[in-house]
Amino acid sequence: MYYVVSFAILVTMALALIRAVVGPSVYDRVLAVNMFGTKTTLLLSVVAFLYGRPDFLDLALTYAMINFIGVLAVLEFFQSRSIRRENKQTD
Amino acid sequence: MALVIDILSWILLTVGGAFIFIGGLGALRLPNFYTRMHAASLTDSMGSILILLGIMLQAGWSLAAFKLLAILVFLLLTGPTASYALANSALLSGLKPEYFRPDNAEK
Amino acid sequence: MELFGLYNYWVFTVVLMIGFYAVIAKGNLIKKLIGLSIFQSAVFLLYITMDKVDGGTAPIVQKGVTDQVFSNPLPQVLILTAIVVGISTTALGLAIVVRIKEAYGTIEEQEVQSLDRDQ
Amino acid sequence: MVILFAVFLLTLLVLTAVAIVRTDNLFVAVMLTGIFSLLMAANFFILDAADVALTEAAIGAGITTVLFLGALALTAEYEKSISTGRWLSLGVVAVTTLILIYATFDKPRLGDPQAPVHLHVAPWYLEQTPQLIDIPNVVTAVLGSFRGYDTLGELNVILTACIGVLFILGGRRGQYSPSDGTKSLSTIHSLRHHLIPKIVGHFLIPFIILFGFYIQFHGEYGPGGGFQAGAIVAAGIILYALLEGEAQALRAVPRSALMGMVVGGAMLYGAVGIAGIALGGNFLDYSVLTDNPVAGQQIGILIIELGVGLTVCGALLLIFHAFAAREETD
Repeated sequence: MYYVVSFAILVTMALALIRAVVGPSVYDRVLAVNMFGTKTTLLLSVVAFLYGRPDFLDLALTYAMINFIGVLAVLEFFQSRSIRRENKQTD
Repeated sequence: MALVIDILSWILLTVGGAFIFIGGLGALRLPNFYTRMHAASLTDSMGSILILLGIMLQAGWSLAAFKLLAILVFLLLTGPTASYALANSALLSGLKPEYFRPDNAEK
Repeated sequence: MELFGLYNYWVFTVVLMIGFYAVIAKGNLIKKLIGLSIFQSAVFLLYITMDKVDGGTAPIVQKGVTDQVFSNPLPQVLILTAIVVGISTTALGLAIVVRIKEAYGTIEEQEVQSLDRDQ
Repeated sequence: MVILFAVFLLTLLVLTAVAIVRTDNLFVAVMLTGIFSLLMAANFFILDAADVALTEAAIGAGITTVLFLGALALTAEYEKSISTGRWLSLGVVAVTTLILIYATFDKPRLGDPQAPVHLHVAPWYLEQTPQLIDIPNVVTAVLGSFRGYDTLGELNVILTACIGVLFILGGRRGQYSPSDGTKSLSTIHSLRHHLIPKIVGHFLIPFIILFGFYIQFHGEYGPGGGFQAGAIVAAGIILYALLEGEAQALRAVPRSALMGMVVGGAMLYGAVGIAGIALGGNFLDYSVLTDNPVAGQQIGILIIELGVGLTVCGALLLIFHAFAAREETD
């Protein structure tokens, strides 16, 4: 039954990847990256049990953390950039 | 007892997998950003909860279950936060949600 | 899984060459650095592919389990440090790119060259 | 069966790499690089390299993305599509690919236990680690003790790269740097004025740093160690910098402290080596540190991992601040 779930997660990862590649807006891509990250976290948890090494769940936790920080960093960059652009236009 | 837990976790995992897949499909196929976001957050919340609960049942009362709980709490805290920040910055940048109107649908 | 026995190496080759293409064909310096980090990742993949043993598990001994086959720890050690060194060298490259942008106002290789020629 | 997952993920990896090279929006390229790293890390995990997967996730997906974004904010977002000799390079790449693929037919199959790489020195490491060092994680044992010289060298590379970045970006600004009053505007919409990310972030940061310490000191028993822990703690502080502003993060962990960490970590590592000589052993021979050689090895590994963690964390944060400080004055 782990295989069924892993398969669903893998397919969803592929779908998210397509969304990240085609866009169209940057926010769609950020959304896809975020989704991809959480799906990787789930996949790792499942595979850790498939391998019978539940001590590797640390990895999944790391993925979840890093993904969150990455998404916030992207958004922060994005907002400061759009503000800078607005600023240039008003100059 | 073991059989009951197996069946229960099997159900949780399968339903979780279905949620994940449907959400992924929605994130790809829905027409605009905000609707896609709705689909994606479905995979983040329902999918994660069900799958992690399913694995937790398999793990039993152990350190692994605690770690899974930590992952679950973490995902449940960060997922909506990231979604909020994302939607907020999308809205601020001028990406307006499209409302569903009957005259739109008739086209 | 005899069919996929070499698949990892093929992917390594293709990804390596994709990175290499970005390095030699793209004029943008940041794109070149991205290409370089793809190239790097491909090499990591090659090493980690070599450490896998059939029926093995990660080389972390579990309590009470004795008859385990472990994958090779040596490539893992090499790549573990290489990843961290990779990021610090990439950061150095990015710092140089930022300085080039400040000095020339562009990060396109050809524009930088033509600015150099004009001087 | 799990190998089939790996095949699927590797195929996605190739597609991602192609997409990265094809897009001319550098911002998109950087985000796809994040996906690329996650895929790579998942592959490492499936190929039984848990420590490497942890490192790639923490550094490749997290810190690399942040640094690239920092550099993008200072340079340009779009690539001008001037490809130099596109067809020539495509030809070169295609020919090289074919040659390399031809060469792979001599490689042993994936997972072949008789592959030359598994016959040389690795069995010795796997056999001797329980006797000589007695820690469960063989990777940490090889990293810290058997190949301690290597790791010392790598640590110094990181130290040198960090010094290089500080030299390049620490000085005064170049000629093409219009400095306008963006600072007053950028404080309006920035992330640090959103309540929800701020509160959730504040709640999470202590746990992230705590988890970093867990990875640091649990590295002998599970996947982890100084490299990963340094990156995770650095990521936690970068999150603080994102939520509270870079200046506030520098107030919490000042630059001088970071520099002390970077240099102190490397010195700590070297000092353990010299202590080995002073006590009558070789450089980086931890067995002489205590009466019991095995306990000495464990103490030695613990200390050098601490040194590695300090240096990596400090170096990554200094590099981050070097980029972010430029951004503030832009």
